[in-house]
Parts: sequence; C-alpha cells; structure tokens
Amino acid sequence: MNQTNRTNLMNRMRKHHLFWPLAVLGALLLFNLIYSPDFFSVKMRGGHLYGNVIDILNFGAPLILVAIGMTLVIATKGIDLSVGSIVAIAGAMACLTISKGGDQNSLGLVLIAVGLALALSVVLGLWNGLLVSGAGIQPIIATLILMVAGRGIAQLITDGQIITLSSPKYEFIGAGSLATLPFSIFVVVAVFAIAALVTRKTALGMFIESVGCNPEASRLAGIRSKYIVIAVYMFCGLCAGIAGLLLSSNISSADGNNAGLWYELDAILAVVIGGTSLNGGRFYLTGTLVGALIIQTLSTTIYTVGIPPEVTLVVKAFVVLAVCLIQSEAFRKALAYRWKTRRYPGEKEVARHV
Amino acid sequence: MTNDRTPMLQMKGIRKSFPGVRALKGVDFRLFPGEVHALMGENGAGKSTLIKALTGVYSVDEGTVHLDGSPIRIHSPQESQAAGISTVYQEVNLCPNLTVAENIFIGREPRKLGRIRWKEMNRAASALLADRMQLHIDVTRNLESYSVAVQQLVAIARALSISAKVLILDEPTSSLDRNEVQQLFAIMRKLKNEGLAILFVTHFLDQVYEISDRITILRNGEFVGEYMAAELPRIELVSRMIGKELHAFEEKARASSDRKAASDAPWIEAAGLGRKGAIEPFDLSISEGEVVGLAGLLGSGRTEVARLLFGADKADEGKLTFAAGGDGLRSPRHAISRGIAFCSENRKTEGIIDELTVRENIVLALQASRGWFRTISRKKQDEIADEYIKALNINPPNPEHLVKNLSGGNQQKVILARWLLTQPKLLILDEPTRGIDIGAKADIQKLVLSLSEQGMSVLFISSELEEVLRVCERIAVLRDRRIVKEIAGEDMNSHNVMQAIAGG
Amino acid sequence: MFDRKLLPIWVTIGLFALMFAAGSFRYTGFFSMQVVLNLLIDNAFLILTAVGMTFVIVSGGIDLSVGSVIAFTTMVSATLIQQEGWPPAVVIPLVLAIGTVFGWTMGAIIHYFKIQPFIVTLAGMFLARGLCYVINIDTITIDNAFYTKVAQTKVGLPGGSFVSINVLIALLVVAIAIYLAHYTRFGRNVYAIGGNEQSALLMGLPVGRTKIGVYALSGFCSALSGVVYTFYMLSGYGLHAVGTELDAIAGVVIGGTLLTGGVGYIAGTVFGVLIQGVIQTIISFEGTLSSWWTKIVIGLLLFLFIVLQRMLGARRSSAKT
Amino acid sequence: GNNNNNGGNASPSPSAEVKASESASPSASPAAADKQVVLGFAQVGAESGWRSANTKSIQESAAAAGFDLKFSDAQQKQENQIKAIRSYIQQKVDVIAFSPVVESGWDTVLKEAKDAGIPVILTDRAVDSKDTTLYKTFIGSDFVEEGRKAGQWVLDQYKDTQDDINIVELQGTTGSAPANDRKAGFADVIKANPKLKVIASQTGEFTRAKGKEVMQAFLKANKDIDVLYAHNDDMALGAIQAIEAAGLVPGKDIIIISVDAVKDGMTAASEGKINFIVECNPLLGPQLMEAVNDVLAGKEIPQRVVTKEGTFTSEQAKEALPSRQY
Ligand SMILES: Nc1ncnc2c1ncn2[C@@H]1O[C@H](COP(=O)(O)OP(=O)(O)OP(=O)(O)O)[C@@H](O)[C@H]1O
Ligand SMILES: Nc1ncnc2c1ncn2[C@@H]1O[C@H](COP(=O)(O)OP(=O)(O)OP(=O)(O)O)[C@@H](O)[C@H]1O
Ligand SMILES: [Mg+2]
Ligand SMILES: [Mg+2]
Repeated sequence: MNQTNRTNLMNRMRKHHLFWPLAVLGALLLFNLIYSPDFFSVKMRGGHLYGNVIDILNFGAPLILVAIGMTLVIATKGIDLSVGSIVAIAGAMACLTISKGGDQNSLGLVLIAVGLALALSVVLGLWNGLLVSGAGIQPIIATLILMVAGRGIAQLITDGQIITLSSPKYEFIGAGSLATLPFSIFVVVAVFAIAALVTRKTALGMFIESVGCNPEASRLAGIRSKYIVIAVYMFCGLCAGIAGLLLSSNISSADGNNAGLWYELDAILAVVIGGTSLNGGRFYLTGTLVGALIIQTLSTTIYTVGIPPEVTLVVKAFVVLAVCLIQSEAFRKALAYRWKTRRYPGEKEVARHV
Repeated sequence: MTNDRTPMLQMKGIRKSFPGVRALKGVDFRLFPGEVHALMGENGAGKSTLIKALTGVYSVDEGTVHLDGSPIRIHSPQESQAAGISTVYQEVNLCPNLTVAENIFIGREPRKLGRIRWKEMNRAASALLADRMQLHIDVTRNLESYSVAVQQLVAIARALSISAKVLILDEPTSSLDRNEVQQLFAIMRKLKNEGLAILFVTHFLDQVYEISDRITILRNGEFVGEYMAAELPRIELVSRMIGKELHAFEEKARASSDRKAASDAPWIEAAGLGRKGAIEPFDLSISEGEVVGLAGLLGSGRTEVARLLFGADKADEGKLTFAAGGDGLRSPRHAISRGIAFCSENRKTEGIIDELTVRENIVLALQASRGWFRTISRKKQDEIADEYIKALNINPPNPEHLVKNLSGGNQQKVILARWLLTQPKLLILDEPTRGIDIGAKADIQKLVLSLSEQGMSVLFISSELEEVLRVCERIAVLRDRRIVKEIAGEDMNSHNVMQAIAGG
Repeated sequence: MFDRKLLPIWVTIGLFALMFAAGSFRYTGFFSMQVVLNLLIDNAFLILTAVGMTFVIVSGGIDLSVGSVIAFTTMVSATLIQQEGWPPAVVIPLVLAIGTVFGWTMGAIIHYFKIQPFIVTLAGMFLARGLCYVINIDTITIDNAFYTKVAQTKVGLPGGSFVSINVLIALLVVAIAIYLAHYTRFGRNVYAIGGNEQSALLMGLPVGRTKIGVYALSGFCSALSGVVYTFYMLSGYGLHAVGTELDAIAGVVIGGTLLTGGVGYIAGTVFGVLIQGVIQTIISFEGTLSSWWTKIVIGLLLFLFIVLQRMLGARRSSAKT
Repeated sequence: GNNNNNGGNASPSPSAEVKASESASPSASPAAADKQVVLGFAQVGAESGWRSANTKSIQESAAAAGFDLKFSDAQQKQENQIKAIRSYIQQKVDVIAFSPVVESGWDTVLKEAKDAGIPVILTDRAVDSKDTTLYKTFIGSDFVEEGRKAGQWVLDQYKDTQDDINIVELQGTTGSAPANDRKAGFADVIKANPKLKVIASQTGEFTRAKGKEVMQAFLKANKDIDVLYAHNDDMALGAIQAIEAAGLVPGKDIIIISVDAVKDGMTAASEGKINFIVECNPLLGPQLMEAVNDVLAGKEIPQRVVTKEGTFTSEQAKEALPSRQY
C-alpha cells in the first residue's frame, strides 16, 4: 500500500514538467560539489554573503529577467531577437543620464535615469509589438530590425565609448546587497512574482496561451489578441530594460556594443530548456527560471573547473544536447525499451501540463 | 454467405490506452471484400482510435491484425498506404498550403524521370473531382481558400484515387449535403462491387442503413457485437450503442402549431449587408426567441452570412442594426458584447484551442468578455466545467483533459458549452451537429428549442435539411451566395425548400 | 498569365530594383553591371546557405548551425590542405560529406527524439564552432595552387564585367534547388510537412525521411557554402562567418518565406539576400556614416523595405476568399 | 606634425597625376587636378572604446588633411570588409586603407584593387599575404610585442622570487588576433622563469562584464592569485571590481597588468589599481594621412611603420594622464 503510494508519487513527480530541468540543474551542481567540495560554501564578507551560489544568482539575474519576458513572447508564438539591444540601450540611457548630471550620486538623478531607461525600453517593446501585431510582420524579422538598429542606438547614446560612472547609488541596483543578499536577486524575485501572479492569478496567462495556440479561434472567442501581443512585447522590453540596468550598474559602466550581446540566444535557450515550446501555447515561467539557472551554472562551472576557452563551446554543446535529450520522452523511452515504439510518430508525447 | 470467406482485414483483441484513458478494451473487427461495413458508436466510443491503430498512427498495446489472411504490423500511415489501406480521417487531414491538385496526388505525383509533371497532375485532379465528385473548382488554388466541405470532398477524392484493397472513411459525410452524400454513395457502391472492402463511420442512421451491409458496434471502447445491417432494427442499433433500452427515440418535431409567426420586432436586422467576393447584399432579421435556419448547397454562402452577423468578417456594404440601439459590428469581441455567439463549422482551426484543457476551453469566451482582470475563480470554473460536462455529456468527464485528446464529437460539445456559457441573445450555430452522435444530436436539437423558449434567438445552419426543418421557425434559402427566398409557417416543408435551393 | 501566388516574389524583386535605382541616382558609379555582379560575388556563400535554410524553414524548422558549419568547413579544408598536404580533390568531397552527415545527425535527433530544432541546431552551432577552436585557434592561410586559382579566376562577361567561380556555383545550386523544391517529390513533401506535419503524416508521406533529409541538405549547403567561403577567403578560421545564421534566416524571411513553414520560394530567398547586400552597398557608397549610424540606417532601410513589402503584398491575403 | 596642407602636396607631384588619371577620372580636365583626394577606409567595427578612438582619430585627421573620407564599418565581419573594399574599387577612390579583421584571406580582393591601380594601406593589423606588392605599407602595433612587454615586466618584478607566482589570465575573444598574439607573446617571455605559472586562463571577451564574472569565479576557485594579466583594460577594470568585492586590494593583493592604456585604464593605473599597462595606440590617423600623401606623391615608404607605443607603471600613468587624448 505504502509502496504503491510512493511509486505513484515518484511517477507523478517524474511527469511534472520541472522534473527533468531540475534534475539537470542538480546534476550540474553535484558535479561542482564533487569537483570542488567548497563550491557551496557561503561566507559572510563585509556585510554580505559571498560564494559561488550567490554569484550564480547575481550574474544569472539579467538572463533570468530577459528570459521571463521572452517566455511570454514565445508563448504567443513570437520571438524577440531585440532583447540584447534593449539591454544595451537601457544601460546606455541610464548611464548617460547619470553622467550628464552634476552630482552622480544624487538619489533623484538615479531615479530619473532608471525611469527614463525603463520608459525607453517599454517604448521599444511597444515598437516591436506594433510591428508584429499591428503591421502583421513576422516576429523574427520585426524584432531583427531593432536588434540591428538598437545596437547602433545604444552606441549613438554612448558615442561609441564606454561611459563609466562613479555613483554608488546606481551601483547598488546591480552590485549592492540587501539583507546580506545581492539586491539583483530581489529585483528578479519581484519581477518573477509579478509575472507569475499576473499571468496565473488573472486570466491573462490563459489568454496568452490561447492566442499563441490558435490566434484565429481566440479572436472568434472574443479575445483582443492584438492588445495581448503588444502588451507581451512591451513587458518583454521592460524585462530587458531592467536587465540592462542590472548589467550596467553591476560594472558601473555602459558598453553600447557589448552589453547583452547574444542574450537573445541564451534567453531563448533558457525558455526552451524550461519546457516552453517555440510553437507557442503553454508556457512555464518556473521552467524558464530553472533553464536560466542551468545556463548560468554551466558558465560558472566552466570558469571554476578551468576548461580552456578553446573547448568551452564543445562542452557547452554537449551539455545543451544532454539537457534536451534527457528531457525528451522519446529518448528516455529509447533508452528504456530499446526504441520499441519509435516508429509511431503519431503519438505525441504526453502533455506535460500540471 | 460472406462469412465463409476469409476476411480482408481482421483485428482481434485490440487494446489501446492513452494516459488516463482506456480507449480500446479488446476490440474485434472483421472486414470482408466487397462489403461496406459501418462502425458505430457514441462520441468517444473509440471508432477513430480503432482506425488510427489500424493505420499505424497509434501503436496498439495488445492485439493482432491480419490483412488478407496474413498477420501484419503496421508502423506508420505510409506503411498502411503501401499495404493497400486508403484512409480518410475524421478531421480533414490535408495540407492547406498546397494546391488542391497536390493534396490529391502528393506522394503519388505523375513523374517523368523524377520530374513532377504539373500539367498532367492538374488535369488529372480536375478530371477526378469533376467526374467523381461533380466538383468544378480551380485545382491550382490552395486548399485553404476552400470551405471545409470542399476540403472534405478533396480528402475523399484523394482516398478514392489510391487504388487499394481497403478503404476507410471516418465520418466523411459530416459536412456534406444531401447531393454530395448521394454521389459518394454511388461511388462507394461501385467500388464495393469491384471487390473493395469499405469501412465507414457515420452518425447518420439513414446513411448506415442505406449503404452498409454489416455493422460493428463499439461502446466505451468495448466491442458490443457484429451484425448484418438487414437483421438489426434501428431501435436495436441505438440501444446497443448507448447501452440502454430505448423507446421512442425519434425526436419530437416542433409541432407546427408551436411556430409563432415572426411578428415580433426584430432583435437584429441586416439591411443590404454584403461583402465583395463572399456574399451578395442580403436582408435578414431575427426576433427574440426565434430560430431561423439557413439552407443551401455547399458554398452557397451560409457561412459567410453567419460570419458577417458575428463581425468575424467586415461587411463592405449595408447596415446591421440592433433593436437595443446601435449598429454595426467592429469585431467578434464587439459582437459578443452585444450578446451574439458564433459556433464555427470549422472546429479545428476556428474553434478549439487544442493545447488548453476542456475547462479552459469552456470558460474562454466568458472570461474574454469579462476581461483579463475580473477572473472567474478556479472554484467557479470547476463548477461550470462540471456542469456543462454533465449537461452535454462530454466524455471523458475530466475537465483537465486536453481538448486535443478528445474525440471529434466531444470537441464540438466543448465549443457549444463555451458559447452557451456566455448566455447569448443570439446564438449562431454553423453545423453544430457535425460529428455528433445520434443521442447527442437529439439533445442539441432539444436544447435549441428550449433555449428559444427562454427567449434566445438562434441562427441554425446545417447541411441536414430535416434537422433545419425540425428546429427552425423560418428558413432563409441561399443560392449562389445570395439569399433567394425566405420560407416560414405552413410553406415550410422539404419540397418547398428543395425547390428554392434548386432554383425552381 | 500572372500567377497570383508569385505576387510576393514580384513585390520583392520590384523593391530590390527600386532600391538599386535609388542608389544609382544618388551615387555616381553605383549604376554599373559590376556593382550588381559584386553583390553576387560577395554574397555567393550566403545565397548557398540561405537556399539550404529555405528548405529547413519551409519544413517548419530552423537551422542555427549554418555559420559554424561554414567556419568548420574552412578550418578542416585549410588544415588538411595546408598542414597535411591533402589534394583538394579529396578534401572538398570530404568536407561536403562531413557537412551532410552533421546535418543528417541533427535532423535525426530532431525527428526521433522530438526535440525542438532550435535547441538541437543551437547545440550544433556551439559544437561546430567549438571544434574549429579545438583544431586550431589561429587562422590558417591557404596558398594551394588550385584554391588560389579558383579564388582569383575572373569569369569575364560581355561589357568588361566579371564574376567569380563562386557565383557560378551558387547560381547552379539555386537552379537545382528550384527544381528540387518544385519538381520533385522530396521538395513537395517538404512543403507538405511545413503546412501541417500531422496531416502529412496521415497522408502517408515519409515525414521522418524528409525531415532528416532537409537538415542533411542544409548541412550540405552550408558545407558547400564553406567551400565557397574558403575560395573567397583563402583561409580557415574559427571566427569566420559569425552570425551568418541570422543573415541567412533574414534573407529567407525577407524573401517571403513564412517562418511557420509551408510557404516560401527559393527565388525569393536569393533576392532576400541580395536586398541585404544592396543595403550594405548603399551604405558603403554613402561612406559618411559612423559605425553606429551604419547600424541604425541598416535597420531603417530594412524596416522601410519590409513595410513596403507588407503593404504591397498585403492585397494578396485580403484577395483570398 | 602632419597638420600641414596636404591637399596642395598631393596633386602637383607628377606621379600622382599619372595615378589619378589611371584610376579616378579618365578625362583629366584641369578641374580634376585639384580634385579632393578620396580615401576609402574600411573599419573593422566599433567593438570597443579603443576602436572608437581609432575611428575618431582617422576621421578627424582626414578632415584636417582635406581628404574626402569614405568610411565603412564592417561590424566585425571580414566579408563585410571585403564588400566595402570592392565598393571602393567600384567608386574609384584614390587610396584604400583598412584595418583587417584577420590577417588571412585578403589576396583576392587586394589583387582586384591592384588591377584597378588603387594603392592600399593597412592599419592596425597586418595581412599575411606572400605578395607584399599588394599593399604599400602597414601602420600599426605588434600584438605579440605587447604581450612580450607585459611578460617582461612580470619577469623583472619577480626575478628573485622563491615562491611560485600564480598568474591568472583574462583572454580576449577566443580566436581573435590580439588575444592569440598577446597570449603567445606573454607566455613566450615568462617561460624563462619556471616559478611563474599561469594557473587559470579564460576568455573575458574583451568586456568588463565578462571580465568581472570570470574573475569572480577565478577568485573562488583559486586560493592565492598573485598576478592578473588582462588582454585589455576593460577586462582588467571588470576584474578590479570583482577583486574589490572579494575584499582584496587590486594592485596590492593582486598585481594587475593590462594592455591598451585607454583613459579609464590609465585612471585606474594612476590610482594604483593597475600596476602596469602596455600601450596600444589607437591614434593612427595622422600617420595614416601622412602615408596617404606619400603614396600619392609616389614617395618610397617603408613596408612597415611601427607606431610609437610605450608602457606605463602606476607612477608614469599618473604623470601621463592629464595629457592623454583618449
Ligand atoms: N491522443 C489521445 N490522447 C488521449 N486520449 C485520447 C487520444 N485520442 C483519443 N483519446 C480518447 O479516446 C477515446 C476514444 O476516442 P475516439 O476519437 O476514438 O472516439 P470516436 O469514437 O471516434 O468518437 P467521435 O464520434 O466523437 O469521433 C476518447 O475518450 C478520447 O478522449
Ligand atoms: N461546389 C463548389 N464548387 C466550387 N467552389 C465551392 C463549392 N463549394 C464551396 N466552394 C468554395 O468554398 C468557399 C466557401 O464556401 P462557403 O463557406 O460560403 O460555403 P457554405 O455555404 O458555408 O457551405 P458549407 O457550410 O456547407 O461548406 C467558397 O470560396 C467557394 O468558392
Ligand atoms: Mg471519431
Ligand atoms: Mg459553411
């Protein structure tokens, strides 16, 4: 009786969409632990916690943010390639505003800078949304425009130079700590909580999934698909903007060309690892979170273990492949039953909905 | 006796489970050459699953299949086609982005040295559709530009053009009108006489008795029995299907005395409403509590009328006015806010949201009209879902089931539930009984009547003339994308309507 | 008769001509045959990749590995020829085979294990580029006689203009690809799968074989593009062709192919690539833009083009009954 | 001192006349004689502050020299640079100059330029062409030499050391020429002293953010780091933040060496946070314009012009900082 209960629980757990991503994350951390036993050691240093795990959270914060926005965009069957550029623009805008001010450390100035940068990010998201939803341009190409031009805009703002700040208040956003933890973690938690609440506690999440799954049927059911798509792109812009602030304040400088370079790929990767399909529909915010953490843990592992840069990419390739193979029901079955059912392609994998 | 011959196809003890559902629990099935064999059962009984298990779309958990006396194991539709089984699946399964001709011939294109001969293919496709289906359409246009009915005909044409030993037709007639069905039957008879074994699924009892020689009944994934059609009375068939004794199953028609003249002031009134290339300007008004039917041949423009009245397409001329004041419709959303609901004929692309659950699909329209912020609480959603699952007998009765995993008929019920939930003033039903089993069909018709008694107006579109006659108080007849006649009261009989349709 | 389905392609070609005309009016020396031919010379490799990518996208997938496969091909070619002294007659078929097998493997993983193409080809992208660095972190210059000969041969055309051998290879491949897409079963199956994979399966089409084939084809095209790139650069280098996957995807999509699959034309892709080329040419003729304005103007021109294309091509969707 | 009026210098020279009529305008009208010299410059991109300073220097000195500068940005792609050079040939500019993204792969297009009679000048990075007639001269720094200078300083600092000296290295973008060469030059010199050990080496992609991230990980994985060698200032600046966050003092607890000597780097050096900077001068503009004039005037110029580059210790940085232009 008890036995069956336990296997039932195991089965249910394994069916959960987070099971495999979490398993992978666990495996990565375990590997680190074996490799260097004090990987998890967290020390108190100068009033804040200090350790690898904290680093992973801190450096992973911008990626998580971008990936949260990306998740919603992908759920509407879209994609946003411009996030990297928005990251750069937001950072550049904030740093420019502050550097132009007299007293770089005045709270008012920092707040204005942050407000300006975020407003600009939302406007850029709106632009994407209008192109996709209003003009009906394919998302990948609509956002490609801003991806290309956006980097130019960022460099235009910084005049091609790196703007360096000396503003402890601004630095606090990305490098400061609150209650011994990096402040960026609180930002991520707040954004994640808002996103999760708004999508899961209101009907917005259902509308997004519905629009992503079947736009025409959604329109006929009375959903304002256009507004939803626009709102989602705006949110994605906002997330990228916040990430840009974190990144630039972490290093107290704005680098128009390099900030957020290739972030779009990492963010999409995180979303996909988290179990959301690029075909739109069901989305999993927690999955995305885990996906982003896997990516960041992987980088940290690579640095810690001392893998030479020449082979870094090869390692990354194999980890990515392993992650998705493990998540693939078909692959696990193939391992288990030596491919008994491989030739019934009509059988789509069981929905991983919970 | 056919029984002495070896069956063309024999399935024994077929079992198939999906996560959470046991769809087939040991089904036996035989199909002889030169016969039409009807597979009967309620929605969700497992008919389509049996067919898919046979053609290699699904793997079977248990059971054997013999084709022509020898055991076979089919792993994919491709193999089944190669083995001589040609299939029309329940949902139209063609590629909307390819031309009609390609959809018929893809995989078997006429070639010369590996080069596809388009001209020859188009000619062959045109000829095939014209000769066999009396369908004269431009085969070089993409399939998506045609209505579901045409798509269905194309799918059938494709299956027929594959010379095979076994032909499987899963509800091929659900969106066809009487003429088309007769044409199809003529072809089926011819093929049967040529020795083909035909498996036929439908929910129309008349059609079953008209065409089939033998009947196999499934109930709840279980094999009930195999009968000669001539030896099984209708009432018997129905009670075996639903597993209950049944007396007067034939639905009560609306007594002609019930029909009130449409004298009330119209609730909605279209004047000269039209859209270029889709429907000529028409006048139509519907009063509160009135059930108006649209009759016409395929492509006569019934769907277009419905879409204009729902704001799904924008009218480019004419006026739409409401008794409650205001005119015109900007969007479906606007229409819903005015109390209109539209149940599309095309449930796969315009109806269900297939990745969502039954519960979510049901509450979707209501939630949309309330906006994203005023949520329906989860508890309330569960209650609603349970209520409608029970009321419409949706099977399996699990609100958390993904809609895409429901059987076709049950998906249709889910969409119906979605619209009933919004408590509309005008309910537009475009082929609402498509793919619905006989019991449920009667339920739906009764439902329409009781709704109208409660004051709901209904616009009822169906390819089954009897059904239209049964539930409607007034019928607008369409021909060639134009409303040609309105028939009401005493004149409403099948003869008059047919005459109007034919243009007499 | 004017085929309505080809309208988007004509719109694309028309806008290409328009952009070219605008450039000719604005800049002296722009309006010449050689400028057009240079577009082909400089984009031959991109056209090749984009052709392979078109098949993948039409089938409803995506291939991010193409740029890395190009780099890998240049690297393997350069190493084998320059450091091992192998003859080109062996090396070229070998790298083509490697590319094909690489694509085939990705396709097989995508199909059999039902993993999203994006993620599999992303892993492929990391792997191929990573392998370049493993082979050699430096750039290797090729001075093999055959390669330099091919690289520097100018095929003269009437009027004193010329093209390179690469252009001929690219045009030949384009012709074959058009044939493949429209006149063979494989090609039509690709469109069917892109239109609706489930339906294609139920219609009894060889879905698995076709899908894997598409990725193998893309791998082959990328490898061929790598060979062409090797002729073009006469070197092997791990940082070659960074970001080419995006250029290729952009070219394909600008050329009118739907990223959701099922709709697209090879000819459109060629012009999609050339339009990006014209934009760049206009910018280098302008010659006064700073680095960042260059990017902004590229974005603006792209935007302008896409909006025009959309406006002119939109009639087609409303013309649909 | 090359702010003299070059416009007058270029055209009177007879050989320049010949060149101009070959390449530019076939109808050598009198007006063509004092036609502005057109210089086509194909820049790599704007990937760093260094590069932007380089671009600015070229633009400003071209304007000062009275040249019509055709500038194009290749966004770090060699094929884009080749396209730009082709378009310059098409536009029949007088001189083409460019900073090659990589050393290899230029022969074909340079031959086309040569056939069209347009002289080519390289800046910043060389090309490895066997045929040295393809270009007139190469003005720029030597990355290997920069690495050597950095290594030499470390070698000198620790010549009497008894303990092992643990060095960590922040490399530039994997595979890029400056990263490869700076690494090679450095390694080549420090191998003279077996006590000097590079215990970790990872790419920081030439950026501050990555520099900080990688350094954080280094600090946790390796207990005692003595020296940090960063391939550019930006990574060093990022790493300094990581070191400070770890509660260590940059420049004291960990000795820091970097390359470039951009303004922010020099500032950090003057504060003692960077101990040694090897200069890599981006201000190639004046030298380039001089070379253009010489080439057009038909003067013999050396195949290789090495830019004058120094090194700075903290003290020297403090002195030099006020007078730095970039
Ligand atoms: N892919 C699937 N995953 C899970 N359950 C499924 C799947 N396909 C079918 N089912 C379930 O199997 C049962 C049988 O469905 P099937 O489609 O065979 O019914 P049917 O007899 O064809 O009904 P209808 O007349 O409505 O078409 C249903 O309960 C259905 O929900
Ligand atoms: N028999 C036919 N011959 C040619 N074209 C047809 C035919 N039937 C339908 N079509 C095409 O199908 C398209 C849609 O038809 P429409 O939706 O108006 O049909 P309908 O009256 O709603 O019929 P139903 O609902 O029974 O399919 C039209 O574009 C029409 O060209
Ligand atoms: Mg069915
Ligand atoms: Mg219809």
